Order: sequence, then structure tokens, then C-alpha cells
Amino acid sequence: MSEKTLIEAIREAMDEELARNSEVFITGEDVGPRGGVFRATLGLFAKYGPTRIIDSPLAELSIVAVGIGAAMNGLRPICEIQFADFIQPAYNQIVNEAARIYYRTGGTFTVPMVIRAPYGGGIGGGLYHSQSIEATYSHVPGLKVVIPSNPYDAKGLLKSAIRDNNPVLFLEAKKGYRLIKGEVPEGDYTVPIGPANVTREGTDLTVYAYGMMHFYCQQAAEEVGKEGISVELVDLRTLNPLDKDTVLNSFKKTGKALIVYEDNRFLGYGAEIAAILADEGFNYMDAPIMRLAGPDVPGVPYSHPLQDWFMPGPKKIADAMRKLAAY
Amino acid sequence: MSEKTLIEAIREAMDEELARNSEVFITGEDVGPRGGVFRATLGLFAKYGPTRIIDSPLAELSIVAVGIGAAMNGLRPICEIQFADFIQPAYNQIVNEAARIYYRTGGTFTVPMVIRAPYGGGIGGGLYHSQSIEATYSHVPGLKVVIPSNPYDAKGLLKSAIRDNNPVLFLEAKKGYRLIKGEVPEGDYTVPIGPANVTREGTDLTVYAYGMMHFYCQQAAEEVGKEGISVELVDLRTLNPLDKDTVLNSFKKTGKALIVYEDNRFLGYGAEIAAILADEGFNYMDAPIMRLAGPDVPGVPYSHPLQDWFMPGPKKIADAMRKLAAY
Amino acid sequence: MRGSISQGETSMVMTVAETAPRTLDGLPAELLLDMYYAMLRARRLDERCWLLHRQGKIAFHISGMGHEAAQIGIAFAMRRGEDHFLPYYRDLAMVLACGLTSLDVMLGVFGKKDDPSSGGRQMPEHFSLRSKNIYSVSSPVATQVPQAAGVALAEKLKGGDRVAVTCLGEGSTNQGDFHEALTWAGVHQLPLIVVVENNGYAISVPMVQEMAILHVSDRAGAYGVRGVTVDGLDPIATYKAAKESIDIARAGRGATLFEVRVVRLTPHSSDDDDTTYRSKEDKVTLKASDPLPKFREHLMQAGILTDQQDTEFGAKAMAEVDYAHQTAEAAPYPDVEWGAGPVYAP
Amino acid sequence: MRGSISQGETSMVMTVAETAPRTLDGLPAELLLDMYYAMLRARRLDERCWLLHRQGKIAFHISGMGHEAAQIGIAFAMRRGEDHFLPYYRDLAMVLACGLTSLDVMLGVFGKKDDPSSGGRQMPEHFSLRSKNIYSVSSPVATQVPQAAGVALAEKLKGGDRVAVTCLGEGSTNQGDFHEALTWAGVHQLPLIVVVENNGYAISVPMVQEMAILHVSDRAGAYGVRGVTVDGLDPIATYKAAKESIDIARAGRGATLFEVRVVRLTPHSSDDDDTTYRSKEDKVTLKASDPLPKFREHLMQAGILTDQQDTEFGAKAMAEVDYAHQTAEAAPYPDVEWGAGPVYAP
Ligand SMILES: Cc1ncc(C[n+]2csc(CCOP(=O)(O)OP(=O)(O)O)c2C)c(N)n1
Ligand SMILES: Cc1ncc(C[n+]2csc(CCOP(=O)(O)OP(=O)(O)O)c2C)c(N)n1
Ligand SMILES: [Mg+2]
Ligand SMILES: [Mg+2]
Repeated sequence: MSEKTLIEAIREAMDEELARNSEVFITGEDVGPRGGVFRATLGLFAKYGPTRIIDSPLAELSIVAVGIGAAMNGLRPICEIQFADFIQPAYNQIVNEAARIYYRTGGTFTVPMVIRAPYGGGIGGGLYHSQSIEATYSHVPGLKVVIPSNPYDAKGLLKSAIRDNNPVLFLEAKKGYRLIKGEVPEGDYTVPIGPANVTREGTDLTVYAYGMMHFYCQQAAEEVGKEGISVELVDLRTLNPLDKDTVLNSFKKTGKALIVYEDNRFLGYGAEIAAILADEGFNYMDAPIMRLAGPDVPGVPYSHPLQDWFMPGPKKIADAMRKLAAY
Repeated sequence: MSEKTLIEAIREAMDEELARNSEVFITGEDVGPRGGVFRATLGLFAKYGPTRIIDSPLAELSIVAVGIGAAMNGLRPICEIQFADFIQPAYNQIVNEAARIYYRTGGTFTVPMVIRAPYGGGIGGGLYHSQSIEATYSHVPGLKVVIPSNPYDAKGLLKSAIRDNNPVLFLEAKKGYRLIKGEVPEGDYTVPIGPANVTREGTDLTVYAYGMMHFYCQQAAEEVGKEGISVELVDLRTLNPLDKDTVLNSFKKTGKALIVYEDNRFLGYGAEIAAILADEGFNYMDAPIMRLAGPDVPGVPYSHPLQDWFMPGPKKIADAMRKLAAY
Repeated sequence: MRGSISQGETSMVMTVAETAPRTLDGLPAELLLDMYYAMLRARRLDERCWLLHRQGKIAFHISGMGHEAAQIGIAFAMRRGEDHFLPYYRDLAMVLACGLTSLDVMLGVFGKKDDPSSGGRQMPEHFSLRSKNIYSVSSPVATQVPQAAGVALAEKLKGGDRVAVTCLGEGSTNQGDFHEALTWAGVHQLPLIVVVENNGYAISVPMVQEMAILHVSDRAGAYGVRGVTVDGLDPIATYKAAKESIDIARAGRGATLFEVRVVRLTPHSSDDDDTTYRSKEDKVTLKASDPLPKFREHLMQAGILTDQQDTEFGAKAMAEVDYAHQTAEAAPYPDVEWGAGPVYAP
Repeated sequence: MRGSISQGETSMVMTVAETAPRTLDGLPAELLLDMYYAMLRARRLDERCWLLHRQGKIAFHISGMGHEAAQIGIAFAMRRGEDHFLPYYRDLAMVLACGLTSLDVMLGVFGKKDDPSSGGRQMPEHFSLRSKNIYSVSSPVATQVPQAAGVALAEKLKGGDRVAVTCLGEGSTNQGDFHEALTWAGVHQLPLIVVVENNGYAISVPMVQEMAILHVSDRAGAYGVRGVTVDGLDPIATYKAAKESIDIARAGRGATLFEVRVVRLTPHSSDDDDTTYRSKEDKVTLKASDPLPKFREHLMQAGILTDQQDTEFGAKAMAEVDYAHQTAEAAPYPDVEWGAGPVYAP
């Protein structure tokens, strides 16, 4: 066991799965000799060669579609999208194709593929290198959506995703690639796709988050904890299909919910959590269901005062926790 | 004033705007001599000729992108997408481009365009001729999303959309094209983009709907009205930006909310309405916020027993109303 | 779900008169008669679907009439049922040749439970059959083309010797999917045949409004792949050209953009009315291009096909179509639980 | 928002010695010196950005070094500031030539309030300037190409005589957007020039991995538009070819796919490190291709440019860049309310 960064854990998962199963291959822009623009595939080209690590043409639609075809023909592609923002040309292939093939063929064809994409803001990326896309894609039945919040989960969940027989969109908080560190066991283990994780027990309120925001929520919970506010923190991890039981059980305990996400607020992922709680958790509601999210503007602006204004972070989160606790 | 169908109202709006403003033109697949596969543009090619009514190549990305370019260069394109299902190849151009250009240029460029698309199921269209796409696109700041539920609004809202200086996604309930009829004044009038419409006053519960589902909700409300259940019905009409005041005001009155939509339930449009009510309407909540929606499967299945199983209709809606009223 | 249902289907054993010539245009008589029967059967099935639609018994049909010669020419050049095939909605003759039965198709047309393509979840003509490597037809056009590139890439990575064949209409080549697929095909020299069934129309839009070139195969030069145009009304010419392209692909020498010039004898689909964009005269000319009577004539003139044999074929095809239609009409609909899923594979 | 800020920028009035030759390669000396200065100034500004990045003063820069000759050749063939221009992120020299000032660019680089492209909302090099018909650069590559087709279509529909020029990298031609745009260009004979700045790499991926053709202009045949490849290291050759293409487009005789062969002298961007995919030797060769000293040499040999004139140009460019840098650095950031919108146009 040793401490690794989020991106190291991701690389290790791919490395081990490539070694373990010859059906696995990687394609995407600059994944070869360059090792990816974030270096997620660093060293893999040298180790596995050009038939396992394939630099794709600059064309996301085809990265996904070629992945779909290869998956239907018995391989397990890992498709890297350079930034989540650039997945959008592939939207049709993901939503109308990858996610539907199993259902539309009555289960006779499967599409075991992983689409990895770095998402999120706070890195000076402006409108087009900062996007959060989880809500849009979690609305798609047939697709699984996973976002790890720490290196241990990242490795274990990515391995599960690669072994899954369905298309999995695996979103990685790019801001956390080197910032988030944690213990990661050597060798094989998996974390199942599905279950959410109560990462902090508490009694006053429940905070739901994932990815980078979960990291910030931990800091904020720590902070308000010193003031006597007891926060229960639920790391959703798998956004679709959602672990509704864990979501509801925590709410039954605290009766207060704050959902934190950096995507635009309106119809962002937190809307569904709030809607579930307002229906199935109605009897336990002690306060308004609150959401802290990115504002409804067309993207994270570049200039740093504007970016700071946009992004939720530990301070804004702690304030929201205080407000809800005081309700 | 005379009774017209939904599609006649839509055609009339386009006809009048084409006559009124030479900047307006139409492009899309089969919009020319064929008059569109649903005949929305019937007769317009003969009247306005091939420079105003332009049959496009079979390529939705470009239908939208060419529209964006033409709009930036001073025209007002109406882009017809044959079925909402087929808008997805243009997702990137709509979301990353049309919706962001005004913001990303600091307001120096505008994109005054309308994208019309027939949406919704119940017409034997299977997975790919039945989709509801409003939630996905309503999550996009910078884009307006409009769905009329009756011919009067359709004509008035479409005219407003054509005159609007922003990209407007105008979704038309294809099931209602010929089924939904109503009085439509001759000549010019507009219905503003923005305000929701309380189409039925009631005291026991509020039902939120739009498009085809609003039509069915009217029937269901009528039905349960006979049983003494008083339903207030809110036709949202503009889904983004949402008229939150009307949404909240009705809820303050009834304390009970049912949101009806045919899109997949999870992260469908109703999630946001529920989330808003659970936050800003908390003090008025007398019952769980209920949603009646399409199930979370990858599309409306074709075979009619399966389609019936999928689609919400007057009966299922009436049952949901009864259940909520009885809470 | 179920596999393909073959019960009641007759096999295609031919009884060619002893005296008949054994080859024509370099092809054996048996093959030509098989091809002819395959075209004929597809046509009869297609016609029945139109009839059922007019009778209000089915909700939708989209047809391959006029495309059969091309499709059969290509199908017979494949290792049918082994080579990967990613069809589009007009490929009725081709999916039948590759392994779907008439009953399978009819079950799909009626939206019945035992439809092997989707169990009634998809619209008619959204073919698939896992056991025969017939991949699933989608409605958004051209999505299958880059998927076929992926199928071919996997084949290459696995060291297999199957080729991937995919079809689409000429209008659909305007989608970005087509472009991106051919780019991969060129860069990786994929064992891929992209068949463009060029019938001159995308619903109502004539080719001149769709692209400013005369031959879709002119697009091959943009990708460094072979480009071929053949007369898709001639099954023999199509067969030979397809065979060459497939052999090249199988030998690892790269992909072909394979254009077949065909005619669309019907409106676009049962929802279409083509009177607004095709004149009556055009339709008369069209009829004269019908590849089925042409091929019958050609075989008869060569003495390969006799009147009697043709009558027998016709009767056999009708029997198969009758059986398929009646069985499918009587078959059960899916249970409603089948709508609910499973959504995810285990 | 604001217009372009020109205060402090010097105009490009040239003081050519009486005795100097008046033409070279058929072009007037004034034009050539203007072009040279435009290249030089862009280079100096570009270099300053890299310096600022190394000093940690700016967060990001993406560069046009090596592309300047091509860009200036094309820009000077346009009606600059009138013809529609949809650039991409490497078009620094070209946007400067079309109407953005060095200060405008620097304000963008520093993310300052008065950045006329976006008011600090967009990343550096996401140029736009409404008053000069410079349309807005997006990050997703190639999206501007079908938009440019739309701009050109509108021009045609309005009966205007402006052409639309758009640029992208060779790797980006693999996007479906490119394909669909060229299809429109062919069908409607649009007044459109699609410039492909081919530097042989898409970040780290060499052209051979990107497409199986030698010249991007080979793609023109797929669309029925003109295809041209020129040496983009030669501003004069580029200018002449661009002029011809633009004249044809303006005369309503259709679009051109215009490939310029250039070199990328820097890593892809300030975030890139190209040592993993370009060898040291390659980089030496690269330097030898630098179009700026080449053009200087050419003009000097012809006696069009003198040492003294060159020194003056250099000083002027440096003064402009210093001014732009210092002014932009000192300029205010946007107020936070500017983040909030407006999101919708009134
Ligand atoms: C992405 C997409 N857009 C639109 C449609 C609607 N549509 C179905 S078939 C068709 C025309 C196809 O023409 P072509 O590719 O020439 O094939 P053909 O039908 O002539 O064989 C259209 C527009 C669709 N299915 N998918
Ligand atoms: C749709 C999309 N995918 C990926 C990227 C990331 N990206 C930015 S530039 C680039 C390479 C572009 O190469 P090329 O088109 O040759 O232009 P060059 O940078 O060489 O001028 C990539 C992959 C992007 N901006 N947009
Ligand atoms: Mg066609
Ligand atoms: Mg390049």
C-alpha cells in the first residue's frame, strides 16, 4: 500500500487491466507516445505497443463509435476523451447507440466499453475546459456514469468499469488529478459500480456530493465540525444507476439535505436527488432541500475573479452547511 | 378566428413571418417541395422559392451550424429537425456553440435562430421516433426551450421565437399535430417566451405539464373534477428560462404537486420542478412531490403493448391525481 | 431472448435441368439461381409488407425494392453469416441472404415477442441477428459506419479474417459519421466495405441537392481508400466487384468505398407519398429499371432459368411468405414486463 | 461591451527608400513590407506571451509561430475587416492583420475586463471582434467550419459580395463538422475559403496517424469544390493563391479548400511538452523552416528591405508589444457581476 494521486491510481488500473486481459485496449487523442495530455496513459504505449494503445484521429464521434463496434466484436475498449467538454460531438453515438444497443437488440448484443473523460472547473480552463457533464449523461438509461472522489475508489471503480458489460462513462475530476492523494493497494481489487459510500457519519444534516466537490465537502465538513455541526457525507460515486437506498437512509437519519455540484444548477444532478427526497423522503423532511451548485451561465468563465465567482469551494460549502444546520 | 390544428398553427406562424421579414428562411431535410415529412412547411416552397426554403443535406450538425453562421451574419434561420431524436448529431453545435456565443463574445455576437423539432411518443415510432429531449436541452443556459400545448400558443410562441435574438429550441408534440385543435386568430399576434400559463384553476393540487402531456392532463383533470377533485393545471410552455413565480405561486395555493412528463423519469424535466418546490416551496408542502413520467428504459419500445406500458396518458394521470389528492 | 426461427422455412436446394448451361458470365448456374431466388423471395416478402400496411394490419414498412440486385450481389460475395454485417433499413434482401428468415422479419414487422432482432422493441426493418453476425440497425442514419470501422478494427486486432460490411444510403454519406469512419478505414487499412446504396434520393431530396459530385465513390480519395462504383441493377457485376473488394479487404490490403447505383421503386416508406417530388413519368421510367425482371430475363435468355423453374421459385417464395405472415400475425405480443428491461447486461 | 482599443497603436505607414525596387514577384514593395511587418509584429507579440507564461504572469498561451507567412498571405488577399473571418486559435498573425490590436490580444491573454473578444470570459487566443467581422473562436475544433458555411450562405442569400474565410488545423479536418461544411459549400457554391493550416501534427499525433492521404486538399474532390495546396512558408505564393481563390469565391464561382503547409515551431501550447514526440534533431530542422527569417532574407536580397528599415520595424514592433503588455497587465479584471451575464440577448 502506498500513497498515490488520483491520476496515478487511474493509470495503475488501466495498466493492470491491460496486462490481465488482452481484450482491453485504449484509444483516444494523444494517448500513445504522448501518454495523454494529462499523462493518464504515460508509459503504456512503450509497454503495450501500438495495437493496444492507439492514437486516434481527432474525431470524438469516431473514438466512441469505433469503441462501440470493437466492443460488439468482442473487445473491451477504453476510450479517452481529452476533456469532457469535447465529448459532445459523440453525444449521438453515446446516447442513441452505446446506451441503447443492449436494450434494442433484446439483450443479444452488449457494448462493454469505458469512456474516460476529465471533467470540472477551477483550473483556468474557461468555458471549454471546465465542463461538468454528469447530469446530461446520467439522464440516459443504459449508460452507467461513475465519478470517483479518491484514488482508492478510482482504481477499484475503473477496474469494475472495464470489466462491466455495459457502456460506462467514467468521469475524472481533473482538478483533483494531482491534488487528491490517498492510499492505493498494489495489485488487483475492485470497487463495485452501484453503491454510494457514507464517507463521514453525522447527525445534523446530510451532504450529497461526488468527485471534486466531495473532496471540498470533506474539508468543509471538517471545518463546521469544529463549530459543532455534525455533517453526514454521502459520496454518490455511481451517478447512474443511483443507490437510492443509501441516499434515503441517510436522509431519514438527518432530515436535512444539501446537494453540492459544480455543474449548472438548473437540471443539474442535484435536481434528481432533491426530487427523490421530496417524494420518497417527504415524511422525514425537516428543512428545505438545498442545492449549492454552479450558476446558470453558459460555462465557467476564464478570468480568475470570474472563475472564483463560479466555482463552489470549501468556503461556500461550509457556509451552506451552516445555513442548513441553522434552519 | 377559426379552428386549426397544432401543425396548421405552426405553418401559419412561419408563413406570416416569412412574409413579414426577408431575413427569415427555413432549412432542413425535405422542407422544400415535400413540405416536410409532417407537412409543416407545406406550400411554403411554392410560395417563397428555393432561396427561402432550402432542402438541406442529410446532416443535422450542419443544419444547425449553418443556421448559427447565417444567424451571426444577420439572417433569422428556422432549422427544422425531422424528428427530435435526430437532433443529437447537432448536440455539440447547439450546446457548445449556439447557446454560448452570446456569452462568450461578451454580447457582441447574437444567434437569432429557431430549431424546430417534433418530439414525443405514442405514435408507434419506437426508440428513435419518440424521444423527449427537453430536459437535456433545458439544462443548457443560453438556449431557450419552448413547448406549446395548443395551436394558439404554438402560433404566438413560434412568432416570438423567430423574433427572439437568442437560439430557441421549439419542440412540437408530434402526436398532437393533428389531434390538438383550437381557435387561432388570423394575422399577427405573439405569445411571449417566458410566462407559464395557469390553464385551469383549482384548489386541491397543482399539476405541472407541457406539450402533449398538458393535453392529457386537461382530460384527466376534467375527469377527476367530476369526482370532486379540484386540479390546478400549470402549462409551463417555456421550459428554459422557467417562470418560477407562477410555479411557486400555484404551489403555495395547493401545497400538493404532481409533475407529468413522458421523458425518462430520472433527471427528466420534472426533477427540477420538484427540486425548486422542495427548496423554495418547503413551507407549503402538504404531500410528497410526485412525478408521473416515462420509465427509465432506453426508449419508447415499438410493439404497441410495450408502447402503452411506457406512455403516460389520461388514465394514468387521473390515477396519479387521485392518489395525490387522497394523500 | 430467442435465436432465429427457421421452422417451416424451406432450404434452397436447386433442381436445375440436366441440359441447362453450367455457367454464365463466368458464374456457376447454381449460384445465379440462388441469387435469383434470393432476390425474388425478398421482393415477395417486401410486397406482402406493403399489402399488410394497406390493409391496416401493420403500422409501418420501409422497403428495399429496386435495391435487391445490388444487395444480393454483395451478400453472395460475403461469407454470409460469418462476415460482420452492419445493415441499414433497406437491406431486406441482404439480411435474408445473411441469415434472417422471412418469419423473423415478419415477427419484427408485426412487433411480436419472438422477433429475434429486438423482441418487438424496435420498429420494423431494424434488423439484427447475433448468431449470424448481423448487427443492429439503428434509426439515426450512418451511425453504423464508424461502428463498422470499430468492428473491423477489432477483427484486425484479434487477427481474425472476417471482413465487416456496412451499408447506407447516398444521402446519409453526408453525416459526419461517414467521414470519420472512412478516416479510420484509411489510416488503419481496415478490412471494411462501406456500401453506399445510391438510389438518387434521400426521401424527397435529389442527389444534386445532397452533394456536388457525380459519384459517391469520388469521396474515397479523401480517405486513401479504394472507391468503386457499379451498376447495382446488375447482380452479376455487383457480385464480381464486391468479391474483389472483399478479397482485398480480407487480405489486409484495405477498405473500399463501394457504391452501387440502384433505384428506389417505392416511396421512401409507408409514411411517405412521393407524388410531390417524383412525376408520374419518372415513375414509369423507374419501373423499367426494376432489377428483378431484368435478371429473370438475363437468366432465361441464357437458358439458366426456365419458365417452369421460375414458377416453382415463385410458388416457393409465396409459400414461405404466406407461412411467415400467418405465423407472425398469430404470434403473441411481448409481455409488458419486456418493456422494462433488462436495461443493463449482467 | 467595448470595441477594439487602438490608442497607442502605431499605424503601418511605410517609409521605403526612394531607390528601392517597387515590385518583387509581381507584388508592390509597399505590400510586401506591410506583410513583413505584420509577420514580425505577430512574432514579437507571440514571443512575449511565451515569456509572460514562463514568468508565471499568464496562465496559458497557444502560439502561431511558423504559421505567420501563410496567415499573412491569406489575410492580405482578403478585404480585411470586411470579409468574414472565422479564425482558430493559431491565427494570431491573421487576426492582428484583420483588425485586433496587440493590446486587444494582451487584454485577452491576461483575462482583463477590456478584452474585446470576450471581456475575459474566454481563454487566451479565443479571438473575436464584431466590428471587423472577426467571428468568435471556440475551443471544440472545427465547429467554425460549418458555421462559416452558414455565414457564406447568408452572404449569398443577402446578395452581398463578402467572402467567408475560416481556418483550422489538418487534424481537425477529421471532425464531422468539416465534412458537413464542405458538402454545403459544394452544393451551394458558397463564397467560402476553408483554410487548412497543415503543420503535420495534431498535438502529438503525426499526420500519418490522422489520415491516409498526402494532401488535405485531396479531400476537395469529395465535395466538388476546388482544392489547392500551397507552401505556407512562402507568404508571396500563399498571397497569390489565396487571392485567386478569394476572387473566384467572390465572383460566385464556388468554394476552395485551401491547404497551406506550415510548421509548428513551438509545442502545441504552453501546457504541452513536445519532447516525447519530437526529437531534438526534428526541432533543429524545424527552426530552419522558420518563415520569418526566410522572408526577411528574400526581401533583403531583392533590396526591398534594408537593415535599417528592419531595425526600425523591430523597434516599432517591440514598442507596440511593450505597450500592449504593460497596459494589459495594469488593466482591471472584470467585475464579478460580469460572470453572471447577461446570458440572453435582449
Ligand atoms: C440522423 C437522421 N436524420 C434524419 C433521419 C430521417 N431519415 C430517415 S431515412 C432518410 C433519408 C435517407 O436517404 P439515403 O441515405 O439516401 O437512403 P435511402 O433511404 O435513399 O436508401 C431520412 C432523412 C434519420 N433516420 N436519421
Ligand atoms: C473537439 C475537440 N477535441 C479535442 C480538442 C483538444 N485539442 C485542441 S487542439 C488539438 C489538436 C489540433 O490539431 P490540428 O487540427 O492539426 O491543429 P494545430 O493545433 O496543429 O494547429 C486537440 C486535440 C479540442 N480542442 N476539440
Ligand atoms: Mg438514397
Ligand atoms: Mg496540426
